[in-house]
Amino acid sequence: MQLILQEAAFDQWLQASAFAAQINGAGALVTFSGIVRGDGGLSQLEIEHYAQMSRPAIDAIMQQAQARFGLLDALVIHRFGRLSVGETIMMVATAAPHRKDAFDGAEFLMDYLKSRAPFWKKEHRADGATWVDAKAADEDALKRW
Amino acid sequence: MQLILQEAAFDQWLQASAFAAQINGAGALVTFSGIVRGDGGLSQLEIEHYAQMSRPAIDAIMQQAQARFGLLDALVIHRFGRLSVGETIMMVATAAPHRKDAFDGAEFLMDYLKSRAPFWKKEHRADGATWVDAKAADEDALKRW
Amino acid sequence: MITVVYFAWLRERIGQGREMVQTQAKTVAELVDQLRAMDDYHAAAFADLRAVRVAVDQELTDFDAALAGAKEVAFFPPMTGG
Amino acid sequence: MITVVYFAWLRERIGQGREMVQTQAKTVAELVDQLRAMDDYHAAAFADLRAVRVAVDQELTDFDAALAGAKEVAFFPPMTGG
Repeated sequence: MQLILQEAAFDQWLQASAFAAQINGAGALVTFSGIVRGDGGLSQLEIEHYAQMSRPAIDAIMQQAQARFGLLDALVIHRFGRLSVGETIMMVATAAPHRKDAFDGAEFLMDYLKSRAPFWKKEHRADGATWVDAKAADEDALKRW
Repeated sequence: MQLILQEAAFDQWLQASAFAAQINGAGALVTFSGIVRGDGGLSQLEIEHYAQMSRPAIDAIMQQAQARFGLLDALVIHRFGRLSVGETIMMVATAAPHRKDAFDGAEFLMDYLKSRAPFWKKEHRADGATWVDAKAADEDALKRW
Repeated sequence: MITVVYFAWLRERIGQGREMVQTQAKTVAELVDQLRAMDDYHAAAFADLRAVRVAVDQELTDFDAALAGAKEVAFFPPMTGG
Repeated sequence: MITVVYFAWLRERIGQGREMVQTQAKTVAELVDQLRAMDDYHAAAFADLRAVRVAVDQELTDFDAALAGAKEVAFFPPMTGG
């Protein structure tokens, strides 16, 4: 499994391709990418993280996902710093023998990254900047696991 | 929305990249790829389809998915003919403003492609060839939608 | 005249993928009865209808479906796409 | 001495991301009481604990958690990763 936390942009499809190339026995690959949307005049998205905690926290989430869904492999890449509209914030990739586990593994990773990885988003607009509030729906999403 | 049915191999990450590049306003992209596994000594997977029906059937499934999950776009590529172990059989890509719709759209497409698109798989092994039986679990998967 | 097409093991059991059939059948079920009577291969293919799916003019339907105006009827096992 | 770190709007409200605090607090809740008493900025940041999450030595925990042996306590709003 691989976890990359970086400020720099990355090519998600190059990363997905490299991830896929080194796996044996997968019948199903799922990728998710999160992208900065320009809703409501957003100009930049600032992402802060707790560097000493984000790596161990996400490592633990990935290990849980692997054990629970029998993933053959998983990849998480998450950026921090300032991102522009259209840029890729993060990606997840999972590989499993069958489709349900690959999908569930990717959704589990996303649900936990949303609410349990120490990242915070601030939306910058022409008229100021506001921290993104955590959504009740994101907390609720954890209950199905 | 784009549907490609072909015998030739395709580069799923190049296709995903082109799909992603032409979308505006997406916050979430999901891809799924199905790959030939070499379980139980499988040497080749033969895929037969009902060419006059597969395009309209999948088109209808894609339109349902788009309407139901508010997809900004979707892509389905499905091969037919003889494939070797490790080759990509098919892929699905979805784009939506938020992650849940992108995931649900991709899973809906996969569940319907499994049981409602006129494709049949035959597994070739050293000792003969057998048609793949439809799984009860795949039929059950449709019930959640 | 109606075109009848077969896929996967139905095609193999019947020995051909397509045939033209002169029929007065009003429903798919009546057409199946007529096909079964043609020879042992057809009879074997249609021995257990629980394992057979049908499309009329490229639309999935069931054995009760009417054939009025239909041009092509397809028989095949449960699909295994994806 | 314990290192206290703040993120997102807690960091902004307090005006710094990290401080060293001399404390005898036995739990996170006792540490919060001490921090609140330091100045108006701290008091404002900890005004509503329902909006605050805590990690002790990089592990998520709750306000009842013991501080024995802890090196770093982090306060931050509910996370918005992904």
